[in-house]
Amino acid sequence: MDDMKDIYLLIVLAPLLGSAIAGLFGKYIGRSGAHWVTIIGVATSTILSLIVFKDIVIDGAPVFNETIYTWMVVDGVRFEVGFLVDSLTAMMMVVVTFVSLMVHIYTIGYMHDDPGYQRFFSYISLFTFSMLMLVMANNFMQLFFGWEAVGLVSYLLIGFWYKKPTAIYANLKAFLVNRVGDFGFLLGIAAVLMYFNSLDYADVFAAAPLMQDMTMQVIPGQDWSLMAVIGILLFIGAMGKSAQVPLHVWLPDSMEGPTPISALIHAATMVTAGIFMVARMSPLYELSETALSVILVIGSITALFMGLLGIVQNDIKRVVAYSTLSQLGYMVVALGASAYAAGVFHLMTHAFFKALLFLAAGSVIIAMHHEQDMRNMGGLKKYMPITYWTMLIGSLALIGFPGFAGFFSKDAIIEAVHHSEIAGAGFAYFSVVVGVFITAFYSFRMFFLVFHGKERMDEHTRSHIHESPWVVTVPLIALAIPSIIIGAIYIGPMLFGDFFTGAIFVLPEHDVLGEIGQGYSGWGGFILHGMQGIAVYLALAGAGAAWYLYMKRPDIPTMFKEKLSIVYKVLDNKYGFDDFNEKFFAGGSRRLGGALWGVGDVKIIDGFVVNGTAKGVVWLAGVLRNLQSGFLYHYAFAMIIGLLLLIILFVMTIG
Amino acid sequence: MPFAIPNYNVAIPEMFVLGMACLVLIVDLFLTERSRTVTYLLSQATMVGAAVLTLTTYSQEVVLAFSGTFVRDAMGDVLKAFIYLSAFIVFLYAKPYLQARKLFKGEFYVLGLFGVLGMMVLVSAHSLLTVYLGLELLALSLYAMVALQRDSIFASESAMKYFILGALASGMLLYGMSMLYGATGSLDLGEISREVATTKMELVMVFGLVFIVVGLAFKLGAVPFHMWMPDVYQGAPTAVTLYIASAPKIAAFAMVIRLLNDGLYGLHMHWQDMLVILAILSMAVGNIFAIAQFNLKRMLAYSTIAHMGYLLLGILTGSGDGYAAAMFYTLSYALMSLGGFGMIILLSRAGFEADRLDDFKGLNERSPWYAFMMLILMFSMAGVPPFLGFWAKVSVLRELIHVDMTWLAIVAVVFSIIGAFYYLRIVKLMYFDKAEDNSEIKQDLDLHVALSANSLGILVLGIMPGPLMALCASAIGVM
Amino acid sequence: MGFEQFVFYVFAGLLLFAGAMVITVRNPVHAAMFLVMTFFTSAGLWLMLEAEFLAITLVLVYVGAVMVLFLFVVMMLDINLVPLREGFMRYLPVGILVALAMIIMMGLVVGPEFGAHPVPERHGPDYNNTAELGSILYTVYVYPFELAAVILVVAIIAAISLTLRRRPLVKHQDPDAQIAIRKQDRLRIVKMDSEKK
Amino acid sequence: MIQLSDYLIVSAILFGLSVAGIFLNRKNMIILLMSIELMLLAVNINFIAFSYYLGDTAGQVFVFFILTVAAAEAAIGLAILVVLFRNRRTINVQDMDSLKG
Amino acid sequence: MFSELPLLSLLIWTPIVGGGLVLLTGGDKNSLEAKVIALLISIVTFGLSLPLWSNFDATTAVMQFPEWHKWIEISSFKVNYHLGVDGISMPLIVLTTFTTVLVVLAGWEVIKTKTAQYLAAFLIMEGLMIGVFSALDAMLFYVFWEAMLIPMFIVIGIWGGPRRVYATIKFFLYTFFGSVFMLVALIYMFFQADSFAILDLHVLKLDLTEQILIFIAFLLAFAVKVPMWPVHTWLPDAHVEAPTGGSVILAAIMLKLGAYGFLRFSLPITPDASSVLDGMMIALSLIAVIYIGFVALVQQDMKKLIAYSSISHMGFVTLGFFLAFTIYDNTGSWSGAALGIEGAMVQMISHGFVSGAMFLSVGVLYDRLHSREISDYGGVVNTMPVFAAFAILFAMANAGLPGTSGFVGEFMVILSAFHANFWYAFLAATTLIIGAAYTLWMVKRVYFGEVANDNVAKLKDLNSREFIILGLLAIAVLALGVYPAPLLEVMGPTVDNLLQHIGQSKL
Repeated sequence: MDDMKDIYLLIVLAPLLGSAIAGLFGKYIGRSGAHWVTIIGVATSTILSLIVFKDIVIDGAPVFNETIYTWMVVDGVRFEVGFLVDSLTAMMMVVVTFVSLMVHIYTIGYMHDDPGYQRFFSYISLFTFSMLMLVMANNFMQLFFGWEAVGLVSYLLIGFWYKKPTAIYANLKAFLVNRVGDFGFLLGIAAVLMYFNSLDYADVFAAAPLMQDMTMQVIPGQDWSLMAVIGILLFIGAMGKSAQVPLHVWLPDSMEGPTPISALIHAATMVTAGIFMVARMSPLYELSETALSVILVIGSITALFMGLLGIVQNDIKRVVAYSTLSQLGYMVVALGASAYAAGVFHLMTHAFFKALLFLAAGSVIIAMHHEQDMRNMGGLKKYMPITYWTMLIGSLALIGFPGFAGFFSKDAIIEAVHHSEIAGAGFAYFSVVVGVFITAFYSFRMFFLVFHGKERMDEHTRSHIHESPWVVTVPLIALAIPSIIIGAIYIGPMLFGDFFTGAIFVLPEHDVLGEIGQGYSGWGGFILHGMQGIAVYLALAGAGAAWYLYMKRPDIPTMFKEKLSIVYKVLDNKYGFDDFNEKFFAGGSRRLGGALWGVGDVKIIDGFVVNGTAKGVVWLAGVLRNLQSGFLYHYAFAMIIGLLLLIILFVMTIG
Repeated sequence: MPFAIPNYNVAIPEMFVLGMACLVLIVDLFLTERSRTVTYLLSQATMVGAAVLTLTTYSQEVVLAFSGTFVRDAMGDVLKAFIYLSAFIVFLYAKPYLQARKLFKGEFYVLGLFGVLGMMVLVSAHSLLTVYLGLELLALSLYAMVALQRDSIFASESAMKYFILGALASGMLLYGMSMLYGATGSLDLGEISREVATTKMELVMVFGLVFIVVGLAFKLGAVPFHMWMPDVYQGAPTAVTLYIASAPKIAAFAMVIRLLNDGLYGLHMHWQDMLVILAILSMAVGNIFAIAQFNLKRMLAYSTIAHMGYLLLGILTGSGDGYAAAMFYTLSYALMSLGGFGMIILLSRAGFEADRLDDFKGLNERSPWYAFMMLILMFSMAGVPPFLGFWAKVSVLRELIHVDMTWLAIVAVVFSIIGAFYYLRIVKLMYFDKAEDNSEIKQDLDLHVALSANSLGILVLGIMPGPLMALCASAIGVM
Repeated sequence: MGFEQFVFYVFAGLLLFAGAMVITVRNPVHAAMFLVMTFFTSAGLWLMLEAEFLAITLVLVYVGAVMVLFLFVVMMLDINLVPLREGFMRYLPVGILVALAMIIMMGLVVGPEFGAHPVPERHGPDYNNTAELGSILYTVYVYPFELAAVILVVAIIAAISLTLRRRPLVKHQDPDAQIAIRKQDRLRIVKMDSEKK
Repeated sequence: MIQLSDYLIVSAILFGLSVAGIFLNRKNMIILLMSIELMLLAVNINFIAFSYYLGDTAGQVFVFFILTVAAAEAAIGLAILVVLFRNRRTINVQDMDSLKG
Repeated sequence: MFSELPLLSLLIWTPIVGGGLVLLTGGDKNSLEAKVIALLISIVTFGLSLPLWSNFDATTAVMQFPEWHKWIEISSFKVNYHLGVDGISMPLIVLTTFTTVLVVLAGWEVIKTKTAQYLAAFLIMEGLMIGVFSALDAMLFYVFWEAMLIPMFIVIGIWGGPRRVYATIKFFLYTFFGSVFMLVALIYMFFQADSFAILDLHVLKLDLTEQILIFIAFLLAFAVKVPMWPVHTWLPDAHVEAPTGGSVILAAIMLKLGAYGFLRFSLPITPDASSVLDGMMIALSLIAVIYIGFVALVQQDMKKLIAYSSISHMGFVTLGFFLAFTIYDNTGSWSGAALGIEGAMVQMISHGFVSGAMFLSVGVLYDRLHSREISDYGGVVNTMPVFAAFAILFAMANAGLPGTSGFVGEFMVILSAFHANFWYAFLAATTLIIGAAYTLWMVKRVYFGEVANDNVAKLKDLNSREFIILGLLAIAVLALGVYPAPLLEVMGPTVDNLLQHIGQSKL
């Protein structure tokens, strides 16, 4: 096993090393040096990850769970850094490293002219390291480390173009909203530590069933199930990272970062950390239906309502971003329905096709000279065939066109929810089904607006449009392939097989996938079964509606916009979350801070108590000094009266 | 009545000082202005000689002489030694000041020496009579010294105030003594002490005690009998202020111990309460009034009042350790006060008194060394370690707590916080402000050396306060 | 009331009357005269207490010397008396109040405590107060006696050094001092901000 | 018979008078000095009365010294008064307030 | 070889004597010799502190490197020169020597007037601070404790900003106010124990009333120093007006003295009072964390912001100290208590690095533009990329990002707080949000964005001296964040011993 340990270390450290070299010595190694060193690092990780994947998943090697070093030992608790590599981890590693590698390559083209070239490579390699630390963690502390580290890189990358006011606003927002999630997450970890006295996954999972009936009092006098509390607290973390309502507000804004980042971090990997985490914690979540219900409801709200917002977006990246939000909602719904495997499966397929969509959108953006407004595009099909086709593949995968990767995962989720009996499942089912139509509608709205119809860009831009260079198109193609096939390949083992055995734990009474699995007969059968459901038709209807409304009758959307201006406004304002946060939280904090400072510190403590005392003494001194009048007789009086008072005081007390 | 030859030996230092004072008086008559230094040197020689005479015959033994009107004991000897030291320093510091103001006359030294004699008498007094005479000898010398600068309105005004109030105070003291005499039938402190323990006339005793305490309070400058101090400190020529502020406080301490402990310990419970009142008032008034001052001499006067409050804290405990602490406080105070007024003299020159606070502005730029010396003095007075003043405060607080008067200790520290403010202000002026006056500091070398030694002594004693504390303890006899 | 008591009350009454006059009369010369009267009457009281020597000393020293000194100063200083009486009536109530309080407190203490003190036998005619005083003054109290001498010396020195004026009314130059003077002794350069208008 | 307390009360009243004198003659330095003489006289009466009634000569000795010292004191006091008068041309206490605060 | 040397004495007196030497060079202008001597002395002192760590026996809680000499001895008063360190004080001493080296370097080109005095003040202060940490005699402790105020008073007053006089007098009186009551308490205990030895005081029996009064006396002293709400208002003023070096020492070391006092005095001497009053302490700590966090948010002055952030972070320290009793009351075991105390101690060390680094960063900017107003900056990263990288690292550490030292302590304290009460942890954890908000908002306004004005456009990036200073701190911040185990190893036995001690009632 020792050699495996070295391999894992290498997987993690190779990108870190690349990042450090590119970051610290970027000036000396130059641009190509920077991309080479980081790509080599990530490529190493990717290859090794694939080997690990083969080892664990295909060859069935035993689960690796070992400590690398002891971070600290306090109070009898060991805080360690170590790796837990099982099938779930292996899958995540592959996804992370592969997408990351693609993004690295793609970046060479996308960031070609950017002055922060080396810095960018350093960041994304650092991200890869952080994400690997997150997924490979075998304990909560390290999980939290990775959790925050990816947040940091995300912060740095969203604000990569630090001169752009919107970018530095967005990165601050992203960090803070994520911190709200981390706040819950940390409390969850604290709860785990307190009740399990360990932060090691293995210890905690082993002890969890014994704790099922334990309660704790968050509000004095109210006994709450411990598992529900822990589950919800941890899930708050997931809500932040995986952008679930109401902590989703940062994700659309994060599109201010360069496109490869959107692909890598804000679509494929980091945002799915929450999904991964819940799946990883399945032994805990299974013990609390309350927590699962919460997850289910939050997920379905996100899936439905965030999708709706995609319809009114004009920025190509924002459309994709809202679709990401919505898809994350799907995954969370799956988790809530105890179909962890379905959630993770969707995570994987989504990683590929969403990365593909982003990179393709990026490719469009390059061609359009960093113009992102779809209203100024159109008819790009003939200029950029590769981008066109890969984008089409991505879109089909996204809407769940039968046979494409997204179809399998999404349909599995819909089925799972349908079977679920957890409170809120009905609403969730409604949401995910309606969501399918919406997804298809906005995806193809984007697709048609960009690639078909009138060419709405200005002459200058049009004259320069051409297909992107190979460093861009190769990753597109490389991602398009799994977007098509990966679903069919892995639906069997992952959802109904024993792929996740030992990694994901489901109680028999929650085992919706098991129920579905009883009728499972290969991926072909799944397609056929899917064709009998309503979802596929809704997806086709959505795509058709998009074609009709934006290609055939573009006047109808405009009319809608006018007639239903209230609805439009609500959607345009993203339900008012941003305004509310800006006014209530940001503004409120500032006002509160100002009041505490101005009134509490400056006026009361300093002004009244501290300086007041000092001033009082000085004033007193100034007044009293007049007693020392300079007149001799006053002095004599003072003595005589002093004498008299002393006599009265002391002689009286005796007499 | 048979006439026994008194034991003159124990009073040799007193006789020496008296003889030398007369000698100086006569020699001075024959000196011209230029050779006045001889007077100065003779005076200093007197102090050195007296110190030698006192210290070579130092013993822990208590000897009564002159029919019990005179006592010589360890405490007295130590206090006398410090009185000589203080006077020596005063004479040294005063010289350039007096020279610059045409006050460099024999009278200053003669009166100064007689004043020292008065203090010695007071320190060694063992009878109400000798207490009174010592007090008057000292007081009369001081009145005259304050008025010595005859052409100064301030000096004569302050001398007048000092005189009238002093006379009033001694009248009160005498009334108290008469009551004590009436109640005990003796003037001898030892006898009184025995009588106090047995007498039934407690009322008369306490009645007399009140007057005695008033007299003592006046001498120490405790509130509300302090009002002469600011005016006299400010009005008197700085050289005289220097004198008044140092050695006489040591003598006053001795007087308090002689009267209250040696004579009236039986009434401890009563005088303790009186001293508590005086101490609290002194600390309050001294510290608060000092804040409002712009004249350094006046500020130091108020600071002295506050210091006397702390000093009383040690005495009022009524324990040997408490007296030792108070004695330590007194000696520390004397050293600090010498340094403080010495600094004023250092910065003064003919026609210019550096006694406004503003005169210390930017001293750090003019002379970092003396700014540092003054800083030591100020922090020491504020009671900040590692300077001597800190240990002085600690000592009295310690003894207060020792006799379960922690509440009073807390009152004391609260006032010390207020006190720290005005000492800090001096440091602020020296270090943080720009100088108004950039003239070079020109003084004789001996003044420079002595002042530096004075301040550094406070630092050294602050780091090593043990020996001085032990000396005080052994002098009081509580080792 | 025996003769002795009569004499006592006369002396005491006069003493207090004179004392009261000292502090209330307008003219300091009169006050001094009343002070002389208090000395005489108290000397009388002292005689009743067999302190003959002190009684005589009081008259000789105080009336003969100290009061003369007082009068001398009063005359010499040529003081304008009117402003010195201002506020007399205004402070009369306070003064009386304080004095009364003081007297009552004192009376409360000394009255009962010493009210029943045994009266000693009178000494016979061969009793010599002066001799008795003298014998202990020069033996038991020799040290205080010497001190008193020193105090008188100090008083002399002080009085002379304070009041003696060499060559009064004659203006003279002191070339020594004039030559020795330096600029900085007389001149102090003060920096001032230019005035803003 | 004349009691000890009679003398003491006379002395007390005299003391009280001297205190009143200080209150009343707030401006006249000379009378202030005289008041103090009165106070000393009160003290002296005390001492002599005690001395007589206790049959102890020490009290008289004390008075002897008080008389001596008081004379010396008066001399110095008057000398200071003269100096003051020369400087200010007045002995009004009210004018003597250049030192205050 | 080091075991024979009186290491602690050397550590105390080398800088003090050295400070005197520097003073004697009298370098009034930008004197090179004063600077070189001062740097050498600070490095030597730092070197001397290393054997303290390497020869430290981390398996025991007894005082190590002990020194004992009679100092003052009279019948009613016995004070000894008694030194020694344990796992609590030793790291703080090393932190002190380390920071002083940086501070000497930080003033190198900046302090142009009275350089010698400036450097001497810092060296003397260093010695005194080490004295505080190593004193085992309460009176000796007090002497060092108070004496330290003097050089700081001078430093702020002479080399400080425009309101320096107000700030420095406020600083002095505030802290003086706090400590005098401690003096009374110490003397009181002396008469109970007939000793000033801190270890004797630890085992001194006191009844509850005495304990509470003594606790309050200590509280006044230490709370002012830490500073805890509501006696914190001296700190922002002092920091803002102090020169960079002063701010660094103030934040990095002086604040720790108060916290150290709680561990050395309050908890072990008055365990029952601590147990009774811990609710108040926790409340004050949480107020510090949250209230001050919000206050920091609205600051326009960078130094003030960091100062408030320091107060907020120190709230974690006091929170960690006083959780133990609640944990015991609520769970019936001491499990989790050590986590809090050690977390608080790690927080102290970490805050030493981080706040020091942040003040140095502000100093770097201040030296160039002579402004600390956030609004005078903007887009600094454009002109000073290297510096900005450091600044962002330190900001992240300040926001408690894992991997940096700032995380470790906060993490441990929050974990421990959860043991005590959910809401303690909840409120403490809000710092995750507020702390990030005020720190990163400042980063956004100062470093990011377009170059705000011509002044910013003219900024020059770090010179090598600044680079070394910040680099050293960056290494420290990261090292402690990635591998805190050695530090905790050193503290472990001492803290266990402390907990065992405070677990036994004195009543």
